[in-house]
Amino acid sequence: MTDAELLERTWYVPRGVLGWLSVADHRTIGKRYLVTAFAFFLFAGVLAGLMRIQLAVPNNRFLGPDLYNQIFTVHGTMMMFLFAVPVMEAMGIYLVPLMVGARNIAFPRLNTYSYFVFLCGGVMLVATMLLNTAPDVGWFSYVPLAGPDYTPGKRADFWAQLITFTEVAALAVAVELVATIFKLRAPGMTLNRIPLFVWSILVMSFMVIFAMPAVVTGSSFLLMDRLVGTHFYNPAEGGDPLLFQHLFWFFGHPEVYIIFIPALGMVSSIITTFTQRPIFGYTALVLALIATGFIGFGLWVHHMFATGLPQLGLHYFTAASIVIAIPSGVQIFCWIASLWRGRPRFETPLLFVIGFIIIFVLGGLSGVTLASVPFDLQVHDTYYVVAHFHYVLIGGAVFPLIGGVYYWFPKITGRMMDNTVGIVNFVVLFVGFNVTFFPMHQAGLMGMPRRVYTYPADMGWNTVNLISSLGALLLVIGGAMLIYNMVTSYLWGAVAGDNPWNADTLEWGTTSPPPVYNFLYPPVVEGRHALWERTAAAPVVTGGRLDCRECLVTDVMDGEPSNKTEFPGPTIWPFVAAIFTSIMFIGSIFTAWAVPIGTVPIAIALILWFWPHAPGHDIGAPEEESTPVVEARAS
Amino acid sequence: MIVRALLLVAAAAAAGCSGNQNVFNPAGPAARDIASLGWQLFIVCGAVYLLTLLALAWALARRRVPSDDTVETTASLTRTVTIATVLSIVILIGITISSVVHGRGLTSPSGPGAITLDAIGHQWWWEFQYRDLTPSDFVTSPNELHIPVGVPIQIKAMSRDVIHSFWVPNLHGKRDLIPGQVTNFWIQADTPGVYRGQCAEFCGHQHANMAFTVVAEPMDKFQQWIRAQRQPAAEPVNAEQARGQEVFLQGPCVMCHTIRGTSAGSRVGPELTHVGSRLTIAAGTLPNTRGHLGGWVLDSQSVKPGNRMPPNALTSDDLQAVLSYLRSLR
Amino acid sequence: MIRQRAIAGHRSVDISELPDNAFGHQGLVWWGTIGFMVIEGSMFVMVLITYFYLRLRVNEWPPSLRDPDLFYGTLNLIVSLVSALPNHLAKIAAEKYSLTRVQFWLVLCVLFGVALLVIRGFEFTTLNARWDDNAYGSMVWCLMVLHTIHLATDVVDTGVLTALMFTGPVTKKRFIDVSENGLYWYFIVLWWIPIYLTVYFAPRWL
Amino acid sequence: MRVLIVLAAIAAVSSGCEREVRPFQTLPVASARAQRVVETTLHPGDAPPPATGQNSPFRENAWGVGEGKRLFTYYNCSGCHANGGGGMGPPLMDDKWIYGYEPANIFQTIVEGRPNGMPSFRNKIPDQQVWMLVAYVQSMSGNVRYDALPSRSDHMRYSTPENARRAQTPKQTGPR
Repeated sequence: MTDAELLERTWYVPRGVLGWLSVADHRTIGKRYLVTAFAFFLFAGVLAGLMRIQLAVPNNRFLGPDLYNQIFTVHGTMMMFLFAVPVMEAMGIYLVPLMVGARNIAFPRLNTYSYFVFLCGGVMLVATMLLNTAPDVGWFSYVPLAGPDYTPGKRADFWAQLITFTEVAALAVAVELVATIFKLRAPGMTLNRIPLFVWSILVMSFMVIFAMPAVVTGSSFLLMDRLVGTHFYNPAEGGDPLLFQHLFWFFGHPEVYIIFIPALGMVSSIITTFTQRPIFGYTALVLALIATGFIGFGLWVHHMFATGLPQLGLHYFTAASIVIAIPSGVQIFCWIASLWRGRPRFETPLLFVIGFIIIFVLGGLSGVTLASVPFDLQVHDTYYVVAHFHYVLIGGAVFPLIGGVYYWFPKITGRMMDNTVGIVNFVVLFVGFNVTFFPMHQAGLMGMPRRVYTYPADMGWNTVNLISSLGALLLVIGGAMLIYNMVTSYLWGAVAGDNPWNADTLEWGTTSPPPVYNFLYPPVVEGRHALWERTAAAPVVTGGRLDCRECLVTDVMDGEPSNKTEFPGPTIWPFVAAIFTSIMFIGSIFTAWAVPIGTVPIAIALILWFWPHAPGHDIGAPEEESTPVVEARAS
Repeated sequence: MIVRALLLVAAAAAAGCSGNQNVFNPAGPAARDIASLGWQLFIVCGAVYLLTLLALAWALARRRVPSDDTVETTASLTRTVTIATVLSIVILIGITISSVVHGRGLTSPSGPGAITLDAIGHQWWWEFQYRDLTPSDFVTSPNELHIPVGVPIQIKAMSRDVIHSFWVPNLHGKRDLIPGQVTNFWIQADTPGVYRGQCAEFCGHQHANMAFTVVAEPMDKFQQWIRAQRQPAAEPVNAEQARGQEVFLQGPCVMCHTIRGTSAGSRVGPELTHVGSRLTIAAGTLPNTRGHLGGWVLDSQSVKPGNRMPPNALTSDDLQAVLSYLRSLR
Repeated sequence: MIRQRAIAGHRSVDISELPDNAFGHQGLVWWGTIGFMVIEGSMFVMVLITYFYLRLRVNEWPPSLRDPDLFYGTLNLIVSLVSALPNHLAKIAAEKYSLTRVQFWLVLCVLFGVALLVIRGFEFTTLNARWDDNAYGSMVWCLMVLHTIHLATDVVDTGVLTALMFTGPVTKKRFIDVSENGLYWYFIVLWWIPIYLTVYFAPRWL
Repeated sequence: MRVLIVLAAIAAVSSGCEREVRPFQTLPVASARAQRVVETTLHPGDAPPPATGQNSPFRENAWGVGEGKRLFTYYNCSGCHANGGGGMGPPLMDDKWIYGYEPANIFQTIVEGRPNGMPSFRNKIPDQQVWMLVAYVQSMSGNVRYDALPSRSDHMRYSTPENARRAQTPKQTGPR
């Protein structure tokens, strides 16, 4: 047998339904993550459309307050927790192992588990929306409104548990990515040769790890207050409503950067490829990413300027919020410099990056105005803020993401996306976006608060709102074009080949789509731009075992080969554990007993997950081959 | 984009001349201060945005020359980027200082506070209480805040249920009303007029319609108003009004509403002692006309779904009687 | 076992001689363990910060309640500190790949863990407030339950590992797991110190 | 697997919706009784009328029960019943019902009043709100669906919250 056949057999992707549920490789899970996240994106987008219909004209009776409040809550929650963060992590799951030259992501079974937990959480939220049981207290559900006294029933509990779902999933992925980036890099990939996208994913993972525990704490307190009558947020018994805001925003602000930093990595990759030059100021860009990651934790209070905290403190947070504009500025300048120096090829991915710069800079500048305490006191919680964060989130994250989709689609599917459709798609989205969200600045300055289900006719807000609603129509068309282009290209698109863009990073050094074992010979990196600097007699890693899922573990700093580890194969138990976890989470909305009782099956599933040769491992394995694999593992 | 940015400034300016509840239509020192800061910010940020876009356009459109890859080019680029960074740092420091300077005035009033009053947020209406040395002279004015012009008004704000936010854009930025806390702030109007305020923190079903009116008037007129408010409710002067009062006092109304001088003394809903004198009803949602009042009393839920006023099935002549009675409470 | 051979025209970095699964930060598993320790650690930090945040908002703490009884908490502290010893020895034995010693010390660790859980059970009965009495009670119960969950998790964990060491197959990887498990046990023990001080002495000293 | 999901969905539909609707206007305005002036708020006590079996429209509805709880404070029921613990008036969170535990009985008790101090709220509380109060009074002894029970309020803690109490099986005790 050739090496390829042996690897094919060892790294098999299991077949059959059970196989589908037990698959444990980063490409499959990454793709599922992407598709699922985009599905939630569409759902939340439809909800946004409904809101724009309601707000198109004053005193509209299309939606009542009850339904409208559910819709905007689910829209925000779903976009933040079920689309933005997971989709960025999905890109990391799929691309990082390829970019660092590994055969798989670290802890692949944990990866499977996290996907199914994420899926169950998302399905739960969609179900609540369809069953008129959706949370209706805003995506940061402030207490006491979200507390037991003012939101009877289970609506807010579903919000709190959705947080738990998504955080469990996100934290697991963050740990995998950190381990992958630190220990599974190809030999020779020293710290200063790590691709910028991988750097951004690393920073994002660390931010996830340090930010999310805060919101888990906050939402668990909320759940306990509602279910078992604790008093964390009850001012009459020594609790404090503001505590929730602190806990939430200590997570909530880094959250924005968790979403936005991987996008910056995509921008850098795309600019490098489409200028065919090394990016300008690699070190500066890396340091900027890290600085953003740190400062991002220092400015949560700028969401609470109106709560009457001590003035001096507020000014500190003004300063901090303004300081974070500096690393962003540095990156913008570096990208502009790269574009100036290089020879830009104006294809769809680069267009989206240019759109990103135009939109994001405006959003960033309106962010600077928001950081100023006095001005924020006026525009806080108005449509000005709505405009601002859509500029930074859609402009700053979704545009690069779509650019990234156009860029990496060939690698993932093996087929190119249509460039002409792509260009039109870009124009429609760009115009649609600005027509939708730019007028919101003015609506806010004219005194329109956010989260209003309707507004009086005599406030002068009618025109701006109508324009926004019309722009939303364009956005819908743009989204449809994107889907159309993805589907048609997937079916009939031009075959891509290994490296259609002549890009520099390792993922383009293997076939498109990559084989189950990623690289026939694990690559060795000789420069920052692995493929551009690859010599004819480029060294490769040899001596690795082909008959078991062995991977090379390298040193954190200089990427020197250090030792070898064997990855576990596919198994059903992560899926089972995820299902039991979900049952426990949802059950604990109704009774606290779900926690002690629910943990038992979870524990059993986990034990079988880790138990060598437990039944359920190697499901869907090619029969005749499955034996030697097991022997190899036992030896 | 640039064009649109300019359009915004223009539009905001245009709107600035008109438009109640407009941030750029200040009628008090605090709002004026913030508005001027806002203009500063817009001009500076606008300029920065313009420059960035120009740089981008140049970078994309310029003709490429062989010397692009030389070390010198890179060095000069590095210099440019460094300068740009330093410049933006300077600008940002400027913005910080300016916002701190503007911020100082907002915390404490410029002059001695003439009036001290409590602002209490309820789901979904406002209660303004004018304290006085003699408790009998306390005045409660739901959803309508009367203030004298030219003097700072000290406000002690609190909430009875969830978090609300007190916001009169023409006078000042917003301030949250947080249960279990008393927040002190101040507002001041310089030009007489009627300004609209609105709850700015999401507070449930009727957050959208939780508005109130601020009536800023010269001191003497204000004193007049408060003297009038101190009086107990007007007695019925004709048979229909008397009938209306009877219906009111025998009916469900007394369970929630107060009319000073009668047996109606519940503090659950807005006080109605001088309801006839108000500009709006239903928390700044409806003009205070007989028709709207009638519709509100009969079936408030179809006007503001989820609000706390129950539907009241009154026979038509009972309703007419109640209306004439309420309208007579001036 | 089949190894990948070098190919003509390419230099090759041969990894056949590299060890399987190094201990500590050289290995991969260590990073996973550390990752989750950091996550749970920041969770503990958040809850502790909350405790003191709420404490600073009131004058009387605990509000009109006697101070919590020290006996079981202190006993718990002592026992967990002692339990670090067999845990440490198990870790060392694992890093020496000595099966019998690992088996012996692991069993001892499990016994200690069970003992701690029993003590913790009594500890709950002697707390001075219910979780739904007031914010103080809520905080105390939150801290205790959070730590108990971690304790129980690691006891089960150690139990499973012990079973594996007896049933086999005992691969080198198992010894790595034992060593990482030891690391996690330190984490549990060390976190009990600040939580113990907060729950039992914050009411007395602050 | 798929079957389970479908079943779960159906179960959720049937239960979730009922619990979570916000029926701002359950009863058509006209259905309220016509006003009539009453001379006294006291009402001669008589045997509880036969239970009509009519149930509170808010029995299954968390929002309605919650509003009932709010009205219980608004209308100062606690003045006598002290948050259900009982004071001047009988406790409401126990299993003893003097004038009948059927929703119709409770409705009548509120509307007509009872001897020894329970005033009549005829014409004072619209039927819709009476039914909310009925649902809340039932919830105090755990006699509405479990997941619609109110939890703690944002006040000083007075007793275990409704959703933490042991449900009582109501007993008819008759007048003292």
